[in-house]
Amino acid sequence: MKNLPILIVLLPLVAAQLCLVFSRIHRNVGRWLVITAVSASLVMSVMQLLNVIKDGPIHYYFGNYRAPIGIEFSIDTVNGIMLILVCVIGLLTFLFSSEFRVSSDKTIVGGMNTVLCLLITGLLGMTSTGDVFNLYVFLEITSLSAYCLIAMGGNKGVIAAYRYMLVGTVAATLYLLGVAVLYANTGTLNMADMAVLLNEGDKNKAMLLAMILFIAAFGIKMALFPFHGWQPAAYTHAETSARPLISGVMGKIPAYAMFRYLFCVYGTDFKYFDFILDVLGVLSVCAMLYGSIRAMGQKDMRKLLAYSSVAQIGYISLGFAIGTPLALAGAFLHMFGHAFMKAGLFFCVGAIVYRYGKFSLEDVGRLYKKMPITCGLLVLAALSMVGIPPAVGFFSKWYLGLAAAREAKWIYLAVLVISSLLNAVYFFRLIEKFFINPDKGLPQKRERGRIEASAWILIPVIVCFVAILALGLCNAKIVDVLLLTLGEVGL
Amino acid sequence: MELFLAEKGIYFLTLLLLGVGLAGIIVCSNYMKKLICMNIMQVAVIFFFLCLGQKAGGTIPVAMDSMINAADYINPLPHGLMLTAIVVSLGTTGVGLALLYRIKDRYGSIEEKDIIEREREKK
Amino acid sequence: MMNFLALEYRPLVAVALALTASILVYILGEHIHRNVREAITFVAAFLMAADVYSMIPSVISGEEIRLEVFSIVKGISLAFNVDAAGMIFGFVASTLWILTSLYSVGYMRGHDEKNQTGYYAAFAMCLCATMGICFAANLLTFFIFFEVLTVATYPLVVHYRDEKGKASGHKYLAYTLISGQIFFAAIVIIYVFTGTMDFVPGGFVATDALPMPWACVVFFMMVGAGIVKAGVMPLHSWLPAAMVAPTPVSALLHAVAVVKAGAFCTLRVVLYVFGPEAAKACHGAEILAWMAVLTILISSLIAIRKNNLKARLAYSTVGQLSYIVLGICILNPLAATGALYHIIAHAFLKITLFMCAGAIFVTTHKADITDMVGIGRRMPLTMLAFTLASVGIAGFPFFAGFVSKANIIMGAVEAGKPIYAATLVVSALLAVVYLMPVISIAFRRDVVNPEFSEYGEANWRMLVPLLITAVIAIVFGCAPNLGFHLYDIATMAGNSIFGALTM
Amino acid sequence: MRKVFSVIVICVALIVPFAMFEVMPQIGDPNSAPNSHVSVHYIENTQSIANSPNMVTSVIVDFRAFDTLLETTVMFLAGVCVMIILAGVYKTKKRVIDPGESKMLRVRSGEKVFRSINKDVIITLLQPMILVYAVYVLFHGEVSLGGGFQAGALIGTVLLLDAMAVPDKRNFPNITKGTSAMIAGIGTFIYATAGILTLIGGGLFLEYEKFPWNVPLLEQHSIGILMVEIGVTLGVAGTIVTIMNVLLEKVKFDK
Repeated sequence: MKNLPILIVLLPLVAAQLCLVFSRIHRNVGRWLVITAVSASLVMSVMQLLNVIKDGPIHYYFGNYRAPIGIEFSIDTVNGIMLILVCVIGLLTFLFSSEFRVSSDKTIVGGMNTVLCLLITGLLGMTSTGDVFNLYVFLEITSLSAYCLIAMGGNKGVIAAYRYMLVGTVAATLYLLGVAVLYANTGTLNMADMAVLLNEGDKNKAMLLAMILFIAAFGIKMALFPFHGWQPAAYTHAETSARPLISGVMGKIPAYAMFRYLFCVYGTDFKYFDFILDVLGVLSVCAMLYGSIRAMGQKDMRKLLAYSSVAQIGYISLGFAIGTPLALAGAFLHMFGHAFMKAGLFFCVGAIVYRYGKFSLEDVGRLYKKMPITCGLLVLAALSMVGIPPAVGFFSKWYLGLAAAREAKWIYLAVLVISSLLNAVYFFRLIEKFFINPDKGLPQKRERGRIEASAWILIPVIVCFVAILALGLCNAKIVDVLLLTLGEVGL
Repeated sequence: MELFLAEKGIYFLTLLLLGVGLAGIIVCSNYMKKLICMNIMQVAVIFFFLCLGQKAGGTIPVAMDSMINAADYINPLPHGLMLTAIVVSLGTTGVGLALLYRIKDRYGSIEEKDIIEREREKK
Repeated sequence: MMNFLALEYRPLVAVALALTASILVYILGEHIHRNVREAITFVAAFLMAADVYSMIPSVISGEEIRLEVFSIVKGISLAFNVDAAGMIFGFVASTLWILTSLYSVGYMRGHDEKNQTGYYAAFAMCLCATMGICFAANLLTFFIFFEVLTVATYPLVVHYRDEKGKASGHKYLAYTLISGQIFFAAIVIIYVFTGTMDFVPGGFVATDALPMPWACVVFFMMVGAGIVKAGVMPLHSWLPAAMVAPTPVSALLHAVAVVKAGAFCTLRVVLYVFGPEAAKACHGAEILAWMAVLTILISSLIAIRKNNLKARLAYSTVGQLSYIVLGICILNPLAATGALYHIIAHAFLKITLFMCAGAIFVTTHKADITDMVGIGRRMPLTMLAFTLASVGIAGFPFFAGFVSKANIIMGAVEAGKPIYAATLVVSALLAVVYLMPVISIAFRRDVVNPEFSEYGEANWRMLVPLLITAVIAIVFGCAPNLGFHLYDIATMAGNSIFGALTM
Repeated sequence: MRKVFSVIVICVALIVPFAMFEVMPQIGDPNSAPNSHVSVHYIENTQSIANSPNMVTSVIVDFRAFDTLLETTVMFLAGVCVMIILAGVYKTKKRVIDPGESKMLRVRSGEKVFRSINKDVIITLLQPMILVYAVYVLFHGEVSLGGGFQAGALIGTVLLLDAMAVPDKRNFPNITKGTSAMIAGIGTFIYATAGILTLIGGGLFLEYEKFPWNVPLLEQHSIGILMVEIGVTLGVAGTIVTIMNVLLEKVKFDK
């Protein structure tokens, strides 16, 4: 039991390392190996979360070297839930991807599974680590595998991946520079230890400098306005079967890391804390408006969803910018919710591509007759994005709005309202295209199967559907669990 | 001034390098040059980090029986970390080069304006 | 083991029944025979009506039916509370669901409509949301179902999936979503300032809870959602635009669920959230009353000019709904009673009118009033019901409309606002002006349209519901308390709101 | 002009805050924060705990060994990525060496371009030496400078020389790219195994003292470090060979 934190990360890692070997035997052996590993991680992360709720945060020391000497994993309720989220979406993506044959599979069998599994490993590691440099290494694992998965989406994907690689490396470099500044002032790499040392003596200026670097770095990685330039092309052209994971979770974990620095390492004693929060607030307000406005003009489903992600990331950072425990809980709830919404929407896009090979919004008229389940999820996820109860999107907005109102930040409340109306414009346009536009009589690329697509495609769709509703209806429980940790940080 | 340079000067040299790399990524229109600038930037940060390992009067961090004081050896931690960072930057560069190969193969050029033009043509 | 038939679970059961019906119809719809599909709707409708009726005795005896299902957000539960006002709306909605379903079957089959599965599913969903609105115990629960209603109505509005439907769908969404989101912001603000959300008869917002100009702003942010749905001018224009939908949908929009939900929302906000004192102190009620007065007059005048029967009825709805709003804003127990009773009266009368219009349209494919010359001869029963309902809308004695209007007028006089009373009287006359020509044209003897000779009376599935509603309208006019003690309940609601105040 | 200007702007924007805020410690100050907190522990305990006089080695493969596991994984991942990214390219039309051109070269300078005594014989002689050195670096890295990365790079170099210098004559068995990527994966797995064994032994991850065999504690550390180094070596060598193989496929040398 005491080894749960490492096992959650280790199993996908080992599975990825061995995937190529087992794929030699048969393609499916490697695939089932990684699927088993990720499922096991999922089970263990659930167990771990229960432990954390019962006994408080877990600290895991590698090699039994105590905190500042060795590397530490620290699990609290927030990242306990995030681990589950990553595992679930990762698992669904694996199931989903099994129906898609990628072109590289001829050259290297199981290569895509390896990379996808390493992406999951990186995300899990970034979530659970309590060491600043370890975070960097996990960040790079995540980035590298993401570059690869984006590049797999064809020629435009390669360009998008290259541009993302340049920007992403700048982000990693800036992060490293920030770490250098903090290390120069504290001499430690452990987050908890750093939090203690930073509060001794006057280090506010160094901290401010490092925080600006971190905001730029994580801003790029999470595609926060104005650092989002790489994101729409990358989400659009990524490999179809990997896109749900990339769009659903990859942007969230850097956001979590930013939260970690802002609230756990720095804390409210930091002299320029309010200033940083205001900066974040301005950025997120811009993101929410800009992303929504840009999304309105898109004709390609994938681009529309990508720009909508820019806006939705704004909601998350808005929660950080408000800074009260309730707002943070709202931000994290939105993170979980949005992961399922966006991943779900991309599962839908994938299912449509699987059967018809089309991305354009003009082609999808009356598709609901042929793919009712997929379109059901599409509608639910879209409504959730707009913030219609009882989907989860409404409740995260409720917490954000409530926290903003309690802090008397009326502008944030107004922007929340405006942004969700802008969301409504393009999401109802999307729904309209599916339900109202005349049938274009698309030629089928693949047969419909017994239901409407194969089970591996439908399972993720159904799970996302249930998850959006369940997260919405059980949000009070989740927020309670989140507040166990968040109640101690924040304003 | 001299004292300042001796105490802090090296930081600014590395930062200068970082700035050159960053500016190169932004202004260069050739993708290969961008990649090179990216590398320059990574190396600059590695140098920056290594500055922190310096210790006056320290020697290389291989323990000798004659010296047991911590003050006698330079700080090994930045070196260890930067080994990792170097390998990571190596991996990134490798992937970047592979991507460039693909771009060149597909578009016949790695100049940004050519690629944008080609993309526009296809539409 | 929980006893799901226990009294406190009944509001939940009502919601769940409609929800289940909706889901079943959506999932199974295409795979089962249409008779089975419609049977699902009927079973749910009857069970729901029985469920709602069974709660009436306990409401009359003043017993509290309260259920906290679970904590929907931190600190607030998804809670149901059956009170007198909710009961009235619930009664109307659940009763009319049965009749509208029957009518829908006739209309949809008679007209050979497409997308019937989606239609029935969305219809049941609307009813689910309406039940939630009726019995919601706090603002958040109310808002959740309110938004569900907004969304569930959209597929009905765009039922025909053509350009016109799309345009009116856009209009509908623009009005309701914007007002809904503003409502959301207002709920947040109210919660921050008062710390509670539970509806209390007489309101829970203290007069000095918010600084002065802002109190009025928040009041209108909240009421906005209600008056958009209720079609108070200048926010009414989606309602006539939504006329492109099939007639049963119009019936649903106008009589059963949507506009009534708007009026009910206004009621809840003015009397159960702000309360008479705060509403008066921030001048919100007064402004709103004047808006209602203007709406009543202007919409009646517009209705006279409309040649399309459904459009004329739509503007009539805009006017009639403002009676309710006006009745609420007079802030007087009598007027509130009248407003509540008008929900019932208008529902039965207007649904009769719409069903008649639909029956005419399905049978003869005529939508314009000028084309209907002599139609009364061919469809005597339909036109008889139409005549009765028109008379009722105009507020003649012995019709349901009279009871409510008389109450509102008496309330206005008692509150010292004779202008409001005068408005109601004038508007009743205007109603005569815009509805009587229809009847006189229909029964004209001189020119008989030769086309009509081939049509007979409407399909029985359409005819029966509209006759039933017409009869019910008369019954409730003659004996408001018959059977369900609805008038008593309305009075109870009015007294509870203002009684809490005087004590 | 624009370029120079932007370089200046960015450099100033980077340097000024560092200069103004006085955020960095003096270079070489023995009492500065990075030199006094955890690093002292690493320096003083490198022999007593990690049983390795090379402090950098003990930091990367013992105190902070988990970082290095991931670092090796990054190498492996980079290899797989390169392979996947280049897998889409089937056309070898635009190859580096134009066949016509090299044919002319061949005519000009004798019989066969690559067949010369320097390349053929000297490289054959050099390869075993480099390999021996690689093995030395691998096993000695624990106590002095060197280690798994260097050893892996050397082994990779040997295979690189073998493939590049005389394409049609290989001194080593030909490793296909699938196999080499597999080897890289297995290498990283060996590293991970060191951790898994300690888990089996009832310790925490990479807690070398808890290996499930019974030897003195300090020896346990040595075994752990060695195991890790072997894993790293295989990982790095595998990755280098993978990338080489992938690239070789895209280029047609003339025989």
